[in-house]
Amino acid sequence: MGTLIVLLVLALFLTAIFTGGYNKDFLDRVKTSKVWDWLTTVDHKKIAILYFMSGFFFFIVGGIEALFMRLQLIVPHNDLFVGDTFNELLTMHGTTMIFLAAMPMIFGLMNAIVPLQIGARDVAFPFVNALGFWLFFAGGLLLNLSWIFGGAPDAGWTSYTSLALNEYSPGPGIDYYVLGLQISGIGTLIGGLNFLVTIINLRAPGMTYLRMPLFTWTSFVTSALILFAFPALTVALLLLMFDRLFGANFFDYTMGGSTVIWQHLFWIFGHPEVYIVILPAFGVMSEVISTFSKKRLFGYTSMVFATVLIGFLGFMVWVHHMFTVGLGPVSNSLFAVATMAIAVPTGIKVFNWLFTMWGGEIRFTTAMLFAVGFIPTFVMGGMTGVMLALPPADYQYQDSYFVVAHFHYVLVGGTVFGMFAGAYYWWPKMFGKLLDEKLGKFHFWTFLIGFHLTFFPQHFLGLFGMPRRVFTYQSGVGLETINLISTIGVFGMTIGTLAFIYNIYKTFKVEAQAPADPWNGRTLEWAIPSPPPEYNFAQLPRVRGLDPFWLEKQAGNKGMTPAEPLGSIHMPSPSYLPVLMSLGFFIAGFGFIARGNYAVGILGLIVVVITMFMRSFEQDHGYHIEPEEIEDANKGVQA
Amino acid sequence: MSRQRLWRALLVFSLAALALSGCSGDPSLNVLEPSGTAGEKQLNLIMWSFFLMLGVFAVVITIFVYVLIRFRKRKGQDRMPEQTHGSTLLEIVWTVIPIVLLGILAVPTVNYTFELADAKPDEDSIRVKVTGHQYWWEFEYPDLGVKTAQELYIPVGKKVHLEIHGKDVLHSFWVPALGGKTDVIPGRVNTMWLDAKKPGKYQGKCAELCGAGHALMDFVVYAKEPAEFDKWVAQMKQPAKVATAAQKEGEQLFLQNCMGCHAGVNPKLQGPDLSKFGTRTTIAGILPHTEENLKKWLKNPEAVKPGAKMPKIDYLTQEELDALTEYLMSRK
Amino acid sequence: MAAHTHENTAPQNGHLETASLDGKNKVLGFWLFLGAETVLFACLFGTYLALRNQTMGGPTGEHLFDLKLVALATAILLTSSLTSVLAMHAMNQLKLKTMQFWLGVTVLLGLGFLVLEIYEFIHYVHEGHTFMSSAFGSSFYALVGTHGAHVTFGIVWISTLMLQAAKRGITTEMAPKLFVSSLYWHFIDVVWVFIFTLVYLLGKVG
Amino acid sequence: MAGHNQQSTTNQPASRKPEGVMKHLISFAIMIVLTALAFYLVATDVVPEGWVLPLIIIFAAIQVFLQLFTFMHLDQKGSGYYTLFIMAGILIAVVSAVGIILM
Ligand code: HEA
Ligand code: HEA
Ligand code: HEC
Ligand code: CUA
Ligand SMILES: [Cu+2]
Repeated sequence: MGTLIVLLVLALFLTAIFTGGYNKDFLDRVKTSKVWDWLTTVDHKKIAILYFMSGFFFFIVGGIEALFMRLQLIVPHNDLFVGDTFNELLTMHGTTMIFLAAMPMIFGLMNAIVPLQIGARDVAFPFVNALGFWLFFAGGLLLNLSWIFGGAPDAGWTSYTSLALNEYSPGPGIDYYVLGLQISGIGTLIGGLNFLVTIINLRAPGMTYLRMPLFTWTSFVTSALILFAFPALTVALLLLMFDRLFGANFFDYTMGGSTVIWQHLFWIFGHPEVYIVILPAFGVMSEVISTFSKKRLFGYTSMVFATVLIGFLGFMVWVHHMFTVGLGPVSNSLFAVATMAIAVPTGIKVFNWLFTMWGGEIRFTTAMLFAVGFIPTFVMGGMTGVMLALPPADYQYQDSYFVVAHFHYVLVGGTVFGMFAGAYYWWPKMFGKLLDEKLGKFHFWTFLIGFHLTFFPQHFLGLFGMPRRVFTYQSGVGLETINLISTIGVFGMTIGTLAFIYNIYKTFKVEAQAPADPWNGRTLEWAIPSPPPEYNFAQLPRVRGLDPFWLEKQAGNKGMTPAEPLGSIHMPSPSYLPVLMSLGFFIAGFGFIARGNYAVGILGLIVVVITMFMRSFEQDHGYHIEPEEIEDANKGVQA
Repeated sequence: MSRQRLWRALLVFSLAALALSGCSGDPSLNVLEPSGTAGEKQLNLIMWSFFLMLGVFAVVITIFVYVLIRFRKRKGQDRMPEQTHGSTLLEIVWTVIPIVLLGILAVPTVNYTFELADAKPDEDSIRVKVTGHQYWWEFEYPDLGVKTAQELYIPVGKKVHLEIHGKDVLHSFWVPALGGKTDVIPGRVNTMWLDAKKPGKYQGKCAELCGAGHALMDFVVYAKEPAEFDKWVAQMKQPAKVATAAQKEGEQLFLQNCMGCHAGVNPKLQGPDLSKFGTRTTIAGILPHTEENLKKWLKNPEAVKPGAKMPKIDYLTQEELDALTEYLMSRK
Repeated sequence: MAAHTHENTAPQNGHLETASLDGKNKVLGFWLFLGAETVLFACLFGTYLALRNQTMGGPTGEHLFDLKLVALATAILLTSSLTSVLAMHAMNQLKLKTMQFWLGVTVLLGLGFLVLEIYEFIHYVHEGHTFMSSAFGSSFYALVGTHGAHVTFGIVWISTLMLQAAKRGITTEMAPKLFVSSLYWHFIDVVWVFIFTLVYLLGKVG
Repeated sequence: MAGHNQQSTTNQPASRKPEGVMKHLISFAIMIVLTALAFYLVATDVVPEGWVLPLIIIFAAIQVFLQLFTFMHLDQKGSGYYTLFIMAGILIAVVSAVGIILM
């Protein structure tokens, strides 16, 4: 009750300030400040930066957790982080990397680029876009607060029951997992929905489906996967919350529950999730490889169909994570064959990339290096994936370091390389500055070598009998050297990442603005200034084919032909409601985690409901930018 | 060029890693050196798929290297590459060949999957009921009337039929050198079979995250010649005698302090059966079986195995502890 | 296309809800959301059907379920689906009063359904069938309760929109909101069709 | 997904006549009949036991179809995307639910 009163007083106080009842000057200063601008923005380009930067921040957090784990495993019988502490590290590492690093970085690139690539002025639901980001951020914050308040979750990123039930994990750790992921999951879901509608409804005239750049295509399929996969996670987390907080019995076998249902629900979500994080990376690769080979993408149509097929098959294979559960030879065989089938469309993509480079004129910029490094690395990860898909063999690999090696080859060698490639490629578009190429190449080489040094040996750890999720291992059975090498490799990745951080820092201090089209690009985003004006396109472009900007350049035109006369442009107004609503969810989550004091939780929900009503009754017609303003701002640069 | 040097360095590094790891690995814990039929079948499939993958990888990497060298932009060059759309023939090739390869791979996969699932015990197979607990293993031979923990004895050459039970959280039963793993699932009975072709000591592991002590939830499989196995069974059925005075005192202490858990009275607080503890070679599956280690364990189990569900026995006097240890070690 | 979101000219006839780009976006977005909801409910159905025999000695579905009550609830909800469609019909003909009337009826029927459901739950709890009594109990209340929560949300939502419509009339801005809420209401009915089939009727079949 | 003509939803002028209330009334009547029939089958023994479940599931499916295509207007032109996504959702939903139930 005490907490409630304090919070209420605080809330009243803040209301007083923000309605101007307390000090009007202060309010004005707040409203014109940069911080307020970023908190209330609904501009997809700013939201992109928020997403990407917080994703990268969490990547460092997750990386430090990984570093700690590898330090514990550097020698056998080490005692740096043992028992539950190690389990907390590995759980938070996996959860942070997947949900708070990989996905937000992907959303960052999607937000920055997709509207530009389809020739749109914004996303379909700018407000929802902002809400999606703030929900993700609130959830991520909540999850990481667990380190300070009561201990982090420690049942693995898969959080299998019954270990994750109260009886075996009595602390609040798993509650943070459940509520943190639930909140950020809602954010992700509405984000994906937003992109689907954007891509379907807001394409510029002439931008047919088979003219969409591959990054847009992969974003589209990824969004569809999000749409259909996240509800399964929502349900799983909901049921686990019921079990933990409200005494339900879904997963408690002594009351008739079943732990296997958790596994089903988790993997019905979890397998599509891994394609959610890889497909946009495929998209980045397609753009980068085509641009820096100076060639049209080889087999564009089959690339599109392969993407759709991967997305579709992704829903039919979840049981390959459960081969050792004992579901019987029939389902194991069926799901094994379905899993193997995914190698075919993926192979189509790989060969198309290779043949895009064939006959091209390859420039090894940093972005291209990451794309080129990606190919063999990802293929190795995919190959081990196919090996894992064979149930009898998987009885050996399952839950061993072989699996750890597999998924880091695809997640780091695939997704992270993809995000880095995308970062170097689109940095000028996002920030208006070019990243330093020398530092970039240093980043690439240290990261690549460190990566292989870390994870290649781990295949052997698995084959030599080292289970995953262990904080120590026996000495004298041939595991020491390999673990040592593996740990040494992490320093390569750390140095590489530090170089990237330094590169960002250095770039922000550089004066020179990036040109609109620094790479001789092919797609629409390069037809407008770097960074683009808030309305993106002064006049919507008319698209005449695949690689529209390239086509115009080849035809000798300076830029895109406009599809409409210069006119007044409608813009959505900024809103503080997304932050407020997310704050409500955050408070609610926190309240429910602090058991026995549901008052705070309910207060949070009340905030959510109030903001929802405010939004519903709000009549926001945005504002307009008039042609004169556009011409002033846009002198010389044509849209 | 520094780029070339880096490439070479990368190559050397990975080869070194390969060589270093290739020559290690221990037969007691090695998937690549199986000593049982199930493990051999699995290794077969692993090698099969590995070489297939290696072949595909070789193709990819050959094209890859060729393309990177041949088509890189040279100094001063400014060529306009032909903007090809694709090639239907090539695309069909790299769709159909993988389908064929995967089809070929699918056949042994499905076969083995069914073979390994065929876990019905036959005439002379040994049946064992395995139960995974946080963080120890219980083995019961229902046909032989023997019950033990942490150490699974099996006769060489006979099919061992395992019935896998769980009570608390998920675990996974894994003996890398004998065959793959099967999950321990509370409220569900799983089955698997394995055999050992050579006598020896094989290390077993818990392969599913089960809490703080998961990393140390080890067990040992002893494969014995059938005669020796029978001897072991006979010994296990023979009740141990209490001979010396110290042992008597130890027995008393044991009855007072330990029976609650170690006699299987309380299903929620269950510890391993210790009635033949003297025959063991490990303590709690991880420490060598010495008096010193036993004392270390008793004084603070959590220090040995994080999360262990046994309380500290640190309230005994030195004599009492000696007596208790002697008693336990005499249970042969 | 993107530039003309603020146009406010209603078409003479046809579909008001997709007359503006904003409206098109909303309707499409909402359909996508319903796709997600389908998967969500499927997971709850799967869980319920997998656990429905785990009564742990408590009362079974066959013992508990009262088909008469369920039939009544079903009739009410089905009818509300019809009235909701009639409201949309009125909306597209710009008949504010008629629309408000049918929306009001929809809300009342929804309330009636909720009352029945609450009555039913109270009855079950007396019989010893609770959220905590067994896996059957948990999965039953999770599924039927989630549906009930959707009904509740729908009632609040539609009432809010009636309020807004009363103030603002039927505009291109209101139309998609109203239309989408009616989609939501139909969807709730679709889910209920499966609930009465796979929970109540199947419970009786055994 | 790629097979759909994008023109259909993006540029669809809203130019259809408002459809008759009649259609809705008819499909409502069918729904009521199907529901009643389902309850009737379960409450009595008119059909053999093994048939009841498949039958009532078929009835439910028809009702869903009616809701989607009349009440929710999927029968109208320009509903391609809605149908596509809801059908994809249903497909994934069925696969997942059946997976959970059977395994
Ligand atoms: C980006 C993420 C990502 C991606 C893309 C993949 C891709 C694949 N994964 Fe992976 N996987 C994970 C992330 C990912 N995985 C994670 C995180 C886990 C562990 C989760 C956990 O337990 O914590 C996991 C676990 C996992 C398992 C369970 C292992 C176990 O726990 O026992 C399996 C089993 O089948 C599997 C298989 C596959 C397959 C077949 C592919 C395929 O899609 C790969 C296809 C690609 C290729 C095959 C290469 C290119 C193709 C060619 C060059 C054509 C020619 C090829 C052939 C003819 C073979 N993965
Ligand atoms: C996208 C996902 C992703 C990414 C990028 C990574 C990246 C890394 N992971 Fe990953 N990992 C997972 C997803 C990911 N992981 C998942 C899902 C699991 C399973 C979890 C589970 O079992 O539940 C897992 C598990 C896992 C394990 C197994 C744990 C176990 O089973 O016991 C290990 C062990 O080596 C490991 C190591 C690493 C390393 C070394 C990196 C490196 O690539 C990280 C490189 C980054 C850095 C090194 C950061 C650099 C830091 C700085 C520059 C800051 C320096 C500043 C200061 C020190 C102040 N990870
Ligand atoms: C509260 C229950 C409990 C009590 C009391 C208890 N134990 Fe234990 N004991 C356990 C459990 C559980 C284990 C298994 C621990 C593990 O390996 O994780 C165990 C393991 C052991 C082991 C190692 C067994 C093996 O199979 O290698 C020994 C020896 C042992 N206990 C001796 C004792 C003695 C002696 C006492 C009394 C003085 C005692 N225990 C009291 C629960 C208990
Ligand atoms: Cu038992 Cu891990
Ligand atoms: Cu998978």
